[in-house]
Amino acid sequence: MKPVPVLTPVTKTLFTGTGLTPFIIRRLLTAVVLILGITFIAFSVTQLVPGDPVAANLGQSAYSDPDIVAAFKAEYGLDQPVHIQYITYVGNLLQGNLGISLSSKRPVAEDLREFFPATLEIALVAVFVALVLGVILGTISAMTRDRLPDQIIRVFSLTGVSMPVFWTALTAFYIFFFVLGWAPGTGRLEPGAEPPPQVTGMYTVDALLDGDFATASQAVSYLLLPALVLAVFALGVITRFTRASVLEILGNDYVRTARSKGLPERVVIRRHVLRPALLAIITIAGVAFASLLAGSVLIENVFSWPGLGQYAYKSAVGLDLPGIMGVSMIVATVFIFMNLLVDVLYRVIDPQMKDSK
Amino acid sequence: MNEILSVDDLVVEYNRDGTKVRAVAGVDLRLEKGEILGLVGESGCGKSTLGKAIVGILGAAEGEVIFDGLPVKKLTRGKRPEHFRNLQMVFQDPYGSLNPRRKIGAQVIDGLVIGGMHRSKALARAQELLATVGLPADALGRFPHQFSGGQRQRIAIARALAASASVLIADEPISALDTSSQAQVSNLLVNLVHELSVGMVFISHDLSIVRRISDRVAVMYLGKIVETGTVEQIWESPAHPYTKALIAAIPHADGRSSMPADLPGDVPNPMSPPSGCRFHPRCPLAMPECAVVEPEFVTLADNRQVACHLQKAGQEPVSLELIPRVPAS
Amino acid sequence: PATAAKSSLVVENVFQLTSTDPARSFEQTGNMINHALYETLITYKGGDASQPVPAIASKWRYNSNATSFSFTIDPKAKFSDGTKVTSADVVFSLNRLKNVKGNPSSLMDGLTVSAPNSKTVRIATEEPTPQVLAILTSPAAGIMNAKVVRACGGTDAANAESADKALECLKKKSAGSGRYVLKSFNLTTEVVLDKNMKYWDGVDKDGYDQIVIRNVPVNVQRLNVIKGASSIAADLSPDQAEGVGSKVNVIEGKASNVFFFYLSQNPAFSDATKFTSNPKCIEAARYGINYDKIVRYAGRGAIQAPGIIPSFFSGALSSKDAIKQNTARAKRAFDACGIGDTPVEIGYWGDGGAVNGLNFGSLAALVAEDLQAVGFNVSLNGAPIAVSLPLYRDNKEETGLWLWGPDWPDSTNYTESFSPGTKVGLRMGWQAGADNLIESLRQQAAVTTDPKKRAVIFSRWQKEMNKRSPLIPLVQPASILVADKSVENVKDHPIWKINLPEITKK
Amino acid sequence: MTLLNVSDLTVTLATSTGDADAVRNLSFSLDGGEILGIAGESGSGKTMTALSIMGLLPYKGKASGSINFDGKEVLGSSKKKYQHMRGKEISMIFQDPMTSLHPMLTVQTQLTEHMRYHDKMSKSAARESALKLLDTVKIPDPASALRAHPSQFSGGMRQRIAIAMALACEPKLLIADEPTTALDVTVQAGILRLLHQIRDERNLSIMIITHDLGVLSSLTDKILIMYAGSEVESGPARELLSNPRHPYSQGLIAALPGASREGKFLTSIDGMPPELGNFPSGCAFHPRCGFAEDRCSVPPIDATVVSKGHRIYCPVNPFAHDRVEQS
Amino acid sequence: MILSPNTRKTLKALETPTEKKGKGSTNSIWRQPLAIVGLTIIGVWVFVAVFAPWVAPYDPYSQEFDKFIPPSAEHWMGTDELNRDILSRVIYGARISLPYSILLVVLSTIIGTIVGGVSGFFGGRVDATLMRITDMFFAFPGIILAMAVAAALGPEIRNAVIAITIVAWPVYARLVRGLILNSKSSDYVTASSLLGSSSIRTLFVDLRPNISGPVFVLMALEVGTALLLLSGLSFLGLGATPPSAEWGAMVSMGAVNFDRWWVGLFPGIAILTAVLAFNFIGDTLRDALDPRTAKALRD
Ligand SMILES: Nc1ncnc2c1ncn2[C@@H]1O[C@H](COP(=O)(O)OP(=O)(O)OP(=O)(O)O)[C@@H](O)[C@H]1O
Ligand SMILES: Nc1ncnc2c1ncn2[C@@H]1O[C@H](COP(=O)(O)OP(=O)(O)OP(=O)(O)O)[C@@H](O)[C@H]1O
Ligand SMILES: [Mg+2]
Ligand SMILES: [Mg+2]
Repeated sequence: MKPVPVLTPVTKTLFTGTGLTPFIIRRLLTAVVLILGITFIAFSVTQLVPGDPVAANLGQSAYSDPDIVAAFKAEYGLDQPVHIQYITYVGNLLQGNLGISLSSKRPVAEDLREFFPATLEIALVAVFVALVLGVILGTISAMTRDRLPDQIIRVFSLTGVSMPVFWTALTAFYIFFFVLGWAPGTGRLEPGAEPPPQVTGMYTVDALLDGDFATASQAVSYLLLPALVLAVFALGVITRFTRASVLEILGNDYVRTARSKGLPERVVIRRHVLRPALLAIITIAGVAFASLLAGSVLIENVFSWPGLGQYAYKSAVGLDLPGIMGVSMIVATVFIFMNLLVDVLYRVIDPQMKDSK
Repeated sequence: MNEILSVDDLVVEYNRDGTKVRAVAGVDLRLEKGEILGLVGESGCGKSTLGKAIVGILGAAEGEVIFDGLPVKKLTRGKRPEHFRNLQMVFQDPYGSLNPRRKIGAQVIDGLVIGGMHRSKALARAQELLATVGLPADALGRFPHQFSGGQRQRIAIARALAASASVLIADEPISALDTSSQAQVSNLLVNLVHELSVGMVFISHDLSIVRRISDRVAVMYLGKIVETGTVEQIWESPAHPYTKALIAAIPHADGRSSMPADLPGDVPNPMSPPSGCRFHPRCPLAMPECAVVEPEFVTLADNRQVACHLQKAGQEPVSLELIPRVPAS
Repeated sequence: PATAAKSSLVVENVFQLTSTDPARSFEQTGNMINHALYETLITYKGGDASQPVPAIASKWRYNSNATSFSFTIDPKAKFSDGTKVTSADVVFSLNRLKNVKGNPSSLMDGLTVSAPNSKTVRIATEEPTPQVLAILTSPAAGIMNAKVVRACGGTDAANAESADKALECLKKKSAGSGRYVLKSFNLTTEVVLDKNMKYWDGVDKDGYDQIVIRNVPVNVQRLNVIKGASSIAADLSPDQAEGVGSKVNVIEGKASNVFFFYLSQNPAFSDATKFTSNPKCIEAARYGINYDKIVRYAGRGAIQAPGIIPSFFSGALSSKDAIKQNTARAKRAFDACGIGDTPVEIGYWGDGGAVNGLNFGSLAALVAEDLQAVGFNVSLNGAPIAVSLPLYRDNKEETGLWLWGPDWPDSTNYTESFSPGTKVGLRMGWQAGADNLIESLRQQAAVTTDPKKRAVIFSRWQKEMNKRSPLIPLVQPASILVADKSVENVKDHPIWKINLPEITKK
Repeated sequence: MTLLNVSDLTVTLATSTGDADAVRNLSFSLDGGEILGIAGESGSGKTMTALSIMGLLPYKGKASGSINFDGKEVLGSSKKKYQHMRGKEISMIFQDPMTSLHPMLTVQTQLTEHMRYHDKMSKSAARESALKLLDTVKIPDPASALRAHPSQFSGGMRQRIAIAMALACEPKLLIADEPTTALDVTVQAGILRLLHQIRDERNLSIMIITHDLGVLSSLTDKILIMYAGSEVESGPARELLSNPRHPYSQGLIAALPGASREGKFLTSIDGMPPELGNFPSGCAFHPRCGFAEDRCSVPPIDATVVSKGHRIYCPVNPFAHDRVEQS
Repeated sequence: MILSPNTRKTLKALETPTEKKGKGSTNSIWRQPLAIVGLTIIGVWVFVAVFAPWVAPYDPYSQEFDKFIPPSAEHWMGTDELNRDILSRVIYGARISLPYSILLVVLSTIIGTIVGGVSGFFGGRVDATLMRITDMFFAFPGIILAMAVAAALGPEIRNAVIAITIVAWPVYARLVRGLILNSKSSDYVTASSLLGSSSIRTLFVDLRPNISGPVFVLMALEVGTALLLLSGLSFLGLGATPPSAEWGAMVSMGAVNFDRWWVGLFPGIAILTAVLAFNFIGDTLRDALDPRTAKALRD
């Protein structure tokens, strides 16, 4: 039998070459493998379970009716052997079908489309705030190494990462909403207010796209507090990381070179130090972002924020397998793609990456 | 016969993003007991690669290295065969070649203990070795960071000696050291070679030190040996233009303020070596055929070997001073 | 977006909601909403759950042995789209309820609906079923506009379970005759109702233009209602209702939920259950529990449950019938039981959820301390509902701590659920035939229609239960509504929690 | 005309065991167009001397004494003043060309940014002069070199780019800290030639630091030899190298492999240079010195002028007669 | 590359702040104010945990007081809804949160070190495969998996520990693998194999001491993270079961009773201080490592 060439030369270079495109393609393929692996983990874990999703999702009387139970199981494929269930799931997944949630009785994809943007919105704002503040504070901290501002910022940022976010959320809500009245309250908009037509699912963006500034500003005022609470954690991480990166870069010869050229300190910092530091910081911000998505589980309930976190909690508690898988996958996917994006950025921005291993 | 090490047509390749890079592209060498062979060449020409391949850290793509009658195998995860424990290497960086977290004693006796010697006996032997390399006995109980670069290099040498090395590959053992330490360590090495009749390949980019301590010299360029011969031959009448250029570039601290001669251009990337003679793009004496035909490595009448179109096998070396300059095509 | 001109009632509760399809919805939030969207044949007023009043049916009659009921539809009754309510709509709605096989479908067990003419609906049962009237007040039995529901893909056919596709459509619009119509539905955030401007019985000027029911955690509900950010907080515990200030009214009612503890009677299940099925062990537990402490935990307005039937239903026991803690007796019984230090697990719904402000974990901790004091070697084994509920339902718990809320507001719901061989009876491993007296009382209750006689039977049944059943009723908490002063006519109701359609603004 | 006059320079650094003087009472001067070489073993304070002139001492480092440049005292200047001086009047190149150029900025940016800052040049003017500079330092194809990143060049080329950067604002003094240590001899020769040529063309003063006396021999007019932060000997290059007078300088020169051709053994100085913070008192070299006498450990050690411009710091002066014999 | 040794030292000195020029000794670390504060707090918590029965004024499970007594002389932190003394519960809480966080970290370290060790040691395909798997777990949203596992196995702190371990080990695997790869190519390891030591010996003799330092620092840093995750799960009702005095669960009780601020505030502060202390120590330790390994820790 003649061996069939698996890869033609052109595609071969696409997969093995050193350019950006082959790199991205390779990474995307890995990403797919990773995501499949993640579904497998999620699936296995939820199979270990002694609990019974049927019971969780059927009412008392329905549960005692064997016909209804059987029908329910059949509908969700729960009557199939485990491996068949998994293969079916992956098969559907490849067609973009995440299955139907046991608890909401809707396609998981639809659920995610509703809940994910809400979390994405606060997580994005949180990371943005944390990034801006963190880079500034971290840089100040590095510049004033071991002096008072540095000590203060270090303690501050360590405290940030040490705070239990659920407790921060409760406390912040109590203070800023109840005591001070600065925050508008829970939810994404005023009670009964009509959300803007869904485009991205992020109310602020959608409202702006719709030209509805009143709703947009209302949405902003509602998302600020949860986003800031989330930001506290990320801020600590980013500040500390910035400090370390800046310190490390400050020690580089090329910074001394820049100074020896008589450039003003702010130019040295901005152009010669922060630019390379930012790359590293963006990596961390990417990772922090993904962990914020997951971390929102702990605060969304406090703010009645209808996001991925609440959905994840509901799915987990309800042993809603498709739901759990859906959430895990979307968070993992964001995580993987953030990493991918950062790696690509590295390659694009830093031509040296390849030379220095 | 005193020959203890021979390298035959050795090729070493690196894998760089899927393409093969020939860092050593066919090298022949011989080393005798009690002999110091200096290996010189510019940075990136493959000296370290060759040295590592000789001791088996890197595997050979082609050719082989025979040590004391047996072919050297690449290091595997398992134990290295007893036989090759006599083939040792000293590294350039005195800071990286000792484990920062282990006491000197433990590191020096490694070779003995692995060889099956009892610990207490090994410690006694280690003291002797330290004395040999000129370190106090209490060094055994200290950590590497408590020593200067030169002292560390001595410790590394003691470690190699503990395995009763009969061949030492010394990869730039003194280039990271201070002027005074340089002299001390190189004297130590010369001493050991003489007293223990060890064969040594002394890798360096510094021709003047090589000239001082070696018996023979091999000049390497872009993965190939371009000339070998005794120190006197190489130094007094280099037969390869590259050798000549290397010598001419050495500055002299004699206060005569004569500028050393530079050799323009860089060592080419081994991924795409030039055609013909690898040196031709930088060779002041290059001829048209140099760009096309690769010169053979031939033995001249004075028993030295060289790979240059200007030199003919079996004949006396042509003095490069006398060659008229022909512009390269 | 701006809703300034409209008057708006903001009700906050922790959502227990799956849909606003009456045939499929049987959770508290769903009941509350459906009660405003869909009128039933008959209903209750205010917080009452014993005296049915006319709704779509203006008159009704039934025979003395409670097997045939007939209802006359109010000729004025119209759906929100203006079409008249006919008996065909009623038949359609109730049959659909039965055939869709949603959670509330068992309400229709044994009931046959027919429409002799366009104004009359007849319901027949095979056995005497005095609770039919109560059943028909359930929001699940809401009358739907058959035409609209059919257009949505709904059906009342026998195969409705798979053939009915109206669910999604009913999340977008309602098809009832209630005072409110559905404006928007979101399973997790909020449901918005608009005033039905064509309500057949006259639009109430003082009614709110809009009702927003939001999903908000309890602690935030409290802050919101104090701040005036919401109108009604539905889930506060008596503790939380304390100190809410003068800007709000606290409406206190009795919850229809009774929390109980049981010891499994299924000796086959494990070592511990071998003992828990021993009457002496039950006695030890029954007299070992410090009911006062539990009532104190449940806060103001809570009472010890003297029996499993809540205080406002026929035949409810009074506080003097309640079991009193008697540690000495409990200890004696414990020794007689012989369980020794065999470990016993208490199962319960344990992911931090609370009902009427009572946290199962806390309750379990209270019970456990008392049992330990008696000598039991108990440990707590709470789990999320998905894990714990099947254990309870399949009789796999040695002992359990749960609650019961009525499916329909009638005491028969309890006799039919807790007697040996019935639903909860079996969960406690209490097989049919385990107690002849209690079982015969259950049968008598089912066929007796005379209210006085029924009450006697119910209270007798409960007293016997308290003597010999594995069931130990613990507490009937208060049900609290905290409402803004501007909201009037708010009542707490055992079935639909808040009487939304009756609420008016000042 | 004296361009740079350093007198009594002391540099104090913070170490784990407290403050320590890395440079001690150093004095030297440099005329316009002159090349001064500073040599010495590792840790002798060469780099710290250079950095103190630039005002770039490491974190917690302090300099005292006087540094007079072009008639003005620079030590203790404000940050601003230093900024204006650096790159514009004094510029510096460093040892390792692989790390001293910014890996992420193009050659053009790095070459022009300080021109634009110091000389307020327009972008295009700066580019023009950058092209000329690259041509001066013999970078082939300057136009495409400007667009490239440093990683695209070899070590020798990078060092040339670094020199171009240093020359950009036409400084009066160039400090080169071991500019060829990291390079091959063949490349080193090219760099040395380039420095020499620049000096001749621009009448630039150069202060070159190295531990390779061979490098100094061909290039410098004057040499200063340091040990443990202090001067041990200084003088005209030719005379000092052919006729070193301090035992340490003697030893250094003798240790060079090219110095004698007899035998395989190199002459070496016994012992090791002292660690910062543990400098022996008096003449710091005395513990390693074969000629040491008791007075060597007693400060102060005064300078002895052996001939015009040639002085040593050695109380014993054991080679006093050699000179007479040799000349 | 040829660098003169001193310039090398100088570079290092420039690269890294002065505080750790203490020649590798860890003594100087304990002179850092943050580390002292951290150590003190941990010391207090450990003391409190060990001697809880003597330190705590009351039985933490006793339901004998009044409900919701505000902080007072008898009850410094007040009482909760089950009439229990909060101070005693916070004290006993240290017996749950600390040991389990440490257990979690130890478990993750063991798994991660084995996986990372095997991966770095064998390299090649084994490495590629193991690292892909590690990546999967790394990318997996920890708290979600933990919630699912805890929900499934039943909320119990032991299960929460298992659940979090499943997602927490990859950090260690990556670190250990990186360290091994780093030192595997180092000259001293090569020298050792030239002397005839097998790789296994190299791994244990040469690599282990170089790995243990950074791993230890990571552990210190991760104890805080573990504590946060565990108490987070308990807060959600998926961790410790009642009536155990777990801090996260206590905060969630406090959450229900906003105006009884003392119910949630004190356990929250307990979490904060304990985590903060571990972070203080971990951060100082990390700064004290040499910059290369410190970087490996950060990435
Ligand atoms: N691990 C590696 N992977 C790929 N290429 C390598 C590797 N190590 C060395 N090379 C390449 O092989 C060639 C020879 O390198 P080698 O280190 O042997 O040179 P060298 O003569 O020792 O240089 P130096 O004087 O700088 O030590 C160079 O082009 C180098 O870039
Ligand atoms: N940032 C610093 N903190 C503390 N000590 C330092 C610092 N930088 C350098 N030193 C010490 O100062 C002394 C002088 O250093 P310097 O760099 O000036 O020596 P050098 O003569 O340039 O040596 P080399 O030839 O190795 O470059 C050395 O002992 C060095 O260890
Ligand atoms: Mg090399
Ligand atoms: Mg220096």
